[in-house]
Amino acid sequence: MSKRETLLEINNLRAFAEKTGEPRSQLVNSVNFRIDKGEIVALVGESGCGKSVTALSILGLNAASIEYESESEIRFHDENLLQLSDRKLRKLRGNDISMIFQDPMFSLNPLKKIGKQMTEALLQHKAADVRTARQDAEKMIERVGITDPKRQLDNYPYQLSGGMRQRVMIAMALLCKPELLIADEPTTALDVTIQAQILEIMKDLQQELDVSILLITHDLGVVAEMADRVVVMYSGQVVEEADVYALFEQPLHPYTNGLLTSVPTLEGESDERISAIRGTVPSPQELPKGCNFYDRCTRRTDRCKKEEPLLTNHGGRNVACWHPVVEGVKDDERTAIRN
Amino acid sequence: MTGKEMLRRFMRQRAAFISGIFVVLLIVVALFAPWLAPYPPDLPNYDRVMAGPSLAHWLGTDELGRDVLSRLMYGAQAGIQAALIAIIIPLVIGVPLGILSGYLGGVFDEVFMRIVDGILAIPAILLALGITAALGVNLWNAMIAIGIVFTPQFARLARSQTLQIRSEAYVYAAKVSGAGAFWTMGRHIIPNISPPIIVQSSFNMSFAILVEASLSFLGLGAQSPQISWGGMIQQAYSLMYMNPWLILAPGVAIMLTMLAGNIMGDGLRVALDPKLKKV
Amino acid sequence: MFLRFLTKRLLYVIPMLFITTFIVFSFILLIPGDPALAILGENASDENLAQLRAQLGLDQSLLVQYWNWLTSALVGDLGESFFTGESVQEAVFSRMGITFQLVTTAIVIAFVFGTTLAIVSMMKPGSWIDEFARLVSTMGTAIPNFLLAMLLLAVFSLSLGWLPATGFISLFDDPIGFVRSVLLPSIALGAVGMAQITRHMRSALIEVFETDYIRTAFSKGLSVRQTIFHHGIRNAILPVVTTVGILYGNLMGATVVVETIFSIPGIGQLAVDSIMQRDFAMLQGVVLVMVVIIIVINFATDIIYSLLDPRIKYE
Amino acid sequence: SNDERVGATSEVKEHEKVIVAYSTDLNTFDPVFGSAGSDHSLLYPLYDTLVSFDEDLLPQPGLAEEWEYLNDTTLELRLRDGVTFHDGSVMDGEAVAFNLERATSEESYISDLNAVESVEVVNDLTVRLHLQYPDSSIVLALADRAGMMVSQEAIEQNPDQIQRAGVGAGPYELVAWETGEKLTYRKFDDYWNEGEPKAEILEIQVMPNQMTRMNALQTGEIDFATSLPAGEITSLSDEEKFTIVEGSAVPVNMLYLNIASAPLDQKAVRLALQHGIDRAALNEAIHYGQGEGAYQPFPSSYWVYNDELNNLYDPDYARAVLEEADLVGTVVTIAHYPEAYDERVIDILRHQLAEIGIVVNGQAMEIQAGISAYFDEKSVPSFMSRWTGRPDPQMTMTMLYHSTSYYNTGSYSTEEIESLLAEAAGTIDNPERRAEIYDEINRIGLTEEAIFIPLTFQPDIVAMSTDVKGYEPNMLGKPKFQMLYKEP
Amino acid sequence: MNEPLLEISGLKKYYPKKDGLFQGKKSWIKAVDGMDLTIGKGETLGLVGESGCGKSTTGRMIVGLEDPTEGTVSFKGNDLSRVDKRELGKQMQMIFQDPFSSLNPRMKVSDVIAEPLRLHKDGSRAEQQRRVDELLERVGLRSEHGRRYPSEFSGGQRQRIGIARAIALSPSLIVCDEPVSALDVSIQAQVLNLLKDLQKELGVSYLFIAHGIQAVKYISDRIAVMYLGKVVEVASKDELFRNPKHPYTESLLSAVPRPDPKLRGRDRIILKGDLPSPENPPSGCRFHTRCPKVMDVCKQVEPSLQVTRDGTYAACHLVSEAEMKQPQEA
Ligand SMILES: Nc1ncnc2c1ncn2[C@@H]1O[C@H](COP(=O)(O)OP(=O)(O)OP(=O)(O)O)[C@@H](O)[C@H]1O
Ligand SMILES: Nc1ncnc2c1ncn2[C@@H]1O[C@H](COP(=O)(O)OP(=O)(O)OP(=O)(O)O)[C@@H](O)[C@H]1O
Ligand SMILES: [Mg+2]
Ligand SMILES: [Mg+2]
Repeated sequence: MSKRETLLEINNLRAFAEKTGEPRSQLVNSVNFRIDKGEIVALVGESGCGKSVTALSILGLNAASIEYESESEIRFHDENLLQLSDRKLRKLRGNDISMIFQDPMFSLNPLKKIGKQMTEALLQHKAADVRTARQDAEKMIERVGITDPKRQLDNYPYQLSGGMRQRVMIAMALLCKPELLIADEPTTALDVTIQAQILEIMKDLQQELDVSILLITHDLGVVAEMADRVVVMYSGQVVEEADVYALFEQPLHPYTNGLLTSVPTLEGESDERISAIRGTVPSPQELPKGCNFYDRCTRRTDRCKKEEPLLTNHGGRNVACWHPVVEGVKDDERTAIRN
Repeated sequence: MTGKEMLRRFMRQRAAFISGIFVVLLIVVALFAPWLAPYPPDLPNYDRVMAGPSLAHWLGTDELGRDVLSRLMYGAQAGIQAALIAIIIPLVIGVPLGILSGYLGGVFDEVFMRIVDGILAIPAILLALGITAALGVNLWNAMIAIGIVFTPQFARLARSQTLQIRSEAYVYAAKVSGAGAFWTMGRHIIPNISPPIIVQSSFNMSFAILVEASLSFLGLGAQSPQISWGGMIQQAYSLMYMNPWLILAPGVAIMLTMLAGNIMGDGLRVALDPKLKKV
Repeated sequence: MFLRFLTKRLLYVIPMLFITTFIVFSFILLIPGDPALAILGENASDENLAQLRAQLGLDQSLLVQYWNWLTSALVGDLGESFFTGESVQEAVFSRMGITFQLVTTAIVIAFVFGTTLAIVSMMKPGSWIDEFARLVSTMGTAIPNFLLAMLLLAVFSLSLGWLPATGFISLFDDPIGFVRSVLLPSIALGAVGMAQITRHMRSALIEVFETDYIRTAFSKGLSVRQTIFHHGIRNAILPVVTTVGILYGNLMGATVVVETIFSIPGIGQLAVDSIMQRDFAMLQGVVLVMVVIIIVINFATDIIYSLLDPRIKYE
Repeated sequence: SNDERVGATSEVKEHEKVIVAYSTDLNTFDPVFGSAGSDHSLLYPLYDTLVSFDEDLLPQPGLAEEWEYLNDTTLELRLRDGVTFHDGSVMDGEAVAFNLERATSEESYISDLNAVESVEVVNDLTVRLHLQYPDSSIVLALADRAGMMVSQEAIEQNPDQIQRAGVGAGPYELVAWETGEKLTYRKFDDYWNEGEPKAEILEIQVMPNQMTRMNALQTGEIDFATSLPAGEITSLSDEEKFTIVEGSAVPVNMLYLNIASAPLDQKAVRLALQHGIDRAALNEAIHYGQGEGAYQPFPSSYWVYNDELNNLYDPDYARAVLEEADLVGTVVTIAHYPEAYDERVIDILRHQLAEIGIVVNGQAMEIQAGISAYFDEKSVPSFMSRWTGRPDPQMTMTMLYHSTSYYNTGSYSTEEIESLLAEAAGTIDNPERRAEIYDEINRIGLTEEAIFIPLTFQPDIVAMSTDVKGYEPNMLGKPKFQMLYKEP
Repeated sequence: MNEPLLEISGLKKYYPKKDGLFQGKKSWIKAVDGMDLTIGKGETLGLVGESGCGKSTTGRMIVGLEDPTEGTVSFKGNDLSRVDKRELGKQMQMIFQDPFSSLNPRMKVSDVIAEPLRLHKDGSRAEQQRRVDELLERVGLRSEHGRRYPSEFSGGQRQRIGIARAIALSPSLIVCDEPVSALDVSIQAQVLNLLKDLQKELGVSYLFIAHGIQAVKYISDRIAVMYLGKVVEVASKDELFRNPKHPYTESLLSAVPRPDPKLRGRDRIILKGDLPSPENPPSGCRFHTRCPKVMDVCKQVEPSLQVTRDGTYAACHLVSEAEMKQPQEA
């Protein structure tokens, strides 16, 4: 695989929320990964593991109550987005990096016509006049497969179905031709048949516009269909990062492994029991000292309880585990990627 | 969510907690007014008319030389009792009717809600005024009137809450197991609509004190020898030129109580709302 | 479409008017005190009383009285005052005109200041203005309007002499006089409203700011100000529209006290007087007109709401 | 329309317009309907009366320049010449007869002329009243409603119209009546008394609340305010902007007693009330000494006042009477108005009477409810209210003491009192004798029978800005605003 | 399939569209529009279909929460419209989708689970308590959990509590309305295993509603596919996945993303357009607006559910042409 230019690099992202009278909760704890140009990176993990917090921190859109540790870094074109002034960040948003959200039901302002909402970013960044902006918008929503775009632009969101709205969201996000699109569970709220449509459109557009995508999901099927590379998160941490083929071929982290085996497949014999991961995710307020996955892991040892495994290079892939599913690399050969 | 948990969540909100303490203190003062008050509240002393604050009379004396602090304490008694009456009536009449209306639906609901809307269209104070005129002028009647005025509000709240709870999955679960109307209302609806109603009660209790004061100001509330803050303001207003300060004590008392009631209501809302806490 | 929506709403109003007026009618009969006796005073002989009662229609049953009232009310005749003989509709309309101007001014003040305060506090969270907005929204609901009225009166009229202490001048007669005469009472009336509106607008804005579409707006690179003005206000103002509708009713009631203090000959005073005097014909008219106004206001808020929110279709 | 006329008045110069704040509105401008004692001040500017009165409530010429009893039952009135009504019709004997007959008719609410049997028009300027029986109060009754002359033409044209817009022969014409708000009068150009009235426009604003009247005066929105609170007024008295006039008048605050109902059917309870209340202390506490304690229905400056009946307060006696009748602890329910002033009085009474063994149970009722409950339903035994007074003491005495009087709710009197009342009625030309008779009635009625309990005379306080002139207080307590004017 | 436990025939549910006073004609949301199904004893029938196609409505009608507009549900041969609703709880129970709203937040967990027992006065207080402890353990919780409130549990645990409540009276049928959709993958597997174990142990039948096809496949014996208020295909799961008869089933299966990147290049059928509104469904075959194999006849004639040679049922003109065999199952 040819080495591509890195577009975005997240180094040691640590975010926490503190409310008076409540224990500090560590929402994201050591997240490291990068996104290359023209690449689709999937960020997977269970609900609450910090996917959205991570994604929102890229654009500085997290709630004001969420703070970052000082060593956290999100590099984009040689700038640390976490340190960027609000004005500069605003120039970036919607222009270089845009984002679509999980629920198309609520991502559009219900009181504004589609057209108005779509052209907003264009008018903000591209100094376009209203007419050309509208023409651009028409072209774009036609591209995402909406017929009769002229009329649709004059509709209100409630007049559109969920699938249509998500198309509109995608069109809107790509209107300024950004370098990076962050899609936070773009299809979770949709039916499978609609999901297939949307994913197809995303893939087509990604190729056409050569945009990088950070695709957040918890559906491994979607990951397998879409991603070039996969980042697996568990309880605020990246536990594994690998090329999509390699990951599905042989997951290294017991958690990734568990995830893959706990989904019943459509092929194969159907009567076999699925092997579930036991237990539940620890709450962000009371993370264990060692490995966060300790309680649920089948491969755990005492060491896991005491020492936190860091993300380390493991035969060309990164994994944060003392006892990866495939052993063979001695401890001292591991090189810490970051701490 | 347990009661203890709610209490803890309530106490964690500082303003609400302080308000809560204020209300508790007020209740204590009201309950023990006969022991706490330095003077009988209606004992005139023509030698010390409208005196300013002094060691003997912390808040001074009124136009008949009565001790303002003592009157304030007894006024708290009336205020608390009265606010309770104004809440109990809608709780006893409005809430059950609202629950029934919401639960049964259909024609009963239609008719009942039309009547409720009809009453709600009449401005509250005006309605209270009319009812007080009908019942006769005194504090209790004013409070009964306020209670009646609050009744449709509570009925409406109870109804809308019932409608909401009625379609929660756990109610369906109970129905699947064969629960009837009584069971459902008793075990599921009433416990779950209580928090908003408690919150509303907290707001309305302070509102009751305000309405009582308004009625008293118009001469339709407390009458001597009943002592209420509203009545004290009415008296003080008629002496505004001679001694404007007489309005201050009852005025501040009303304001603080309403403030406490409102803040407490907000605090209760946060403390009792299960939605604000997941897992 | 719109017409049908209107007629539907109007048809909904009719039973409500029946119910309300009937409730008022029944209440009135519960009020002790005989207007005939009050009018005749020491001249009350049995014959005189009987004659006057017949003349006032008080000798008939509740339903008959209600029916008579209703049939004349339907053709626009609300009868005559028991005491002064003046036409009820004339009296009520002229008083209502005054109160309406007063209450509307109060609402406008409350709305303009309340929403502005909320918006500014949202733009600068944690700033002094934010703290001030919070203070206003809690304190404002706790200060009784009559107390505020007395305070304003004492300071701005009696001590400083800046504004008149009594009376009302219509906007249409003398706009400057109107402002001077209406300022203190409408502030006294509107303070609670302002607090409520600030509070509701603030929490609505906060709520709106947690929605995905606001995040979407931010993700497009809009500034806080742009987001508030292009996306926040319109969404947040929806619940406030309802609040304003309710406020109209509340303030209409509150005039009962404030008008007394400022000696404004509005509907509130008329209401109190007619209750005290047992002028049932007048009282019935007063309540009817108040209720109609309140219903019309609610109706108007519905329409404003539906204009602001395209989701509400007139179906 | 009204509006246009109101508009026209605004062109009048500032100093030609007098604005008065008054406590109540009236119900009708037709003098024969309506019963409130507070109406007179609003009627006087419009209607001149046949007889007038001076500040001591002694009769003075009015529209009748002089009068004379031809015998005990015939009163002849000689009318002023050249008087016209506002509508231009002539005020003559016919008009007087028409008005007096109207006042004595069935429908009229006026009972002061019950003694009148017929009215005879002798000529244009002479009218005779033929009485069924002698009545010493007739002359001053003609200074009251009964003497207010209304244009016959106006009544005949539209009798209902008079109710809302009176047409009289007084110094002012009515311009507009905005019910409950204000009344606007304009100077009547053809008024018989040249040079009167002096102000072009008289505006009377209705302000029921005494604090509002004070406020409006303070800020200069009005020129003249009536019935101001004692005590409060002292805070205005320092200022040079205001003239304050304090007078005494006949209206008396009192406890009406329904002697037919328990426990007031017990004479001991009534006597205890009568002797157990310290009027001086009461007056001191509520009027700050500015009024007068009342042990009889007449203030000390009135011509029928009895010097000897000046202090009945004797708590020992009161207690003794109660103890003797074994009635210590009796509860007396007193209805009163729900106003700060009344409540204060009740509070003081409660304390004073507790000393002698009577428990006061105050029961607040709004005006109409109180009147109904006490006078009609008779559901409360006692009522604290005000006797608004009448021009002639005979009227007051009859109404308070006679068993057939509406105000004597228990219909209780003694033969002696009633025969004394009849004698006073017949004492037409001997005021001293009348005063003696009243002394006797009051002595029996108050100290022995305690038919009612007089409490205090409220000070009659008015205040005006210093440029207002012409005010003359009168003992009736019903000011004539037509005499007010401003110095340019 | 062994003897039928539940039989549904011609079931319809129309909801009136909330509307004004004088609307000329009332319009209806045809949530369920003519359903026929059977569930055998100890069997799991999966019910799949897109959101809004009427799955939950069907489930609610079965357990008696909703009265059918038309058609019958018969349970063990008895028409349910004639059976006392109260008694039904002993026979049928339901598990709900949302683990948060399906437990009363103000009731202790033990009270939640004991509720069906108390409603049917099943045993003494002490016996009920013992049964609750037993049930808690059975679903993988500890008996002291009973003293806590639902808010103290995670989604998966709550769903277990819901299951314990559902099996408290040992019913013979449980309608599971998307019991795992709201759960994380790792937890889904736990719950599915639990349901499967319980079935083995108790012999209970499930109607398993879901739109996640993987889970349905795992748990079901047979699967019914719904489209816009109607069943379009019923087949044993192996048959369904091996050889889907109805074009809708086919496209549905093909749309499911597979967790294997090596399958990326496979042929997929991507449907066009959205699900039509149940208010006025398309004429003829309801699927014809989106069907990749649409023929002229589909637009006019509504195909009926027919049994095919291999014992599965499908409602499609293509199938009728191929099979020409009449349905036997009602
Ligand atoms: N503003 C906030 N304040 C405090 N905690 C927060 C806040 N936002 C998120 N969290 C917490 O941070 C954790 C991570 O949340 P995040 O939204 O990133 O999860 P996620 O992986 O996106 O989950 P999902 O799949 O449900 O979207 C959760 O425990 C969540 O409760
Ligand atoms: N009580 C109701 N009143 C009106 N319409 C209803 C009602 N319940 C359901 N519907 C409508 O009936 C149709 C079918 O609803 P149902 O809940 O059965 O669908 P579903 O297949 O369970 O969908 P999902 O997968 O989203 O749960 C939908 O269009 C829905 O809007
Ligand atoms: Mg997320
Ligand atoms: Mg469903």
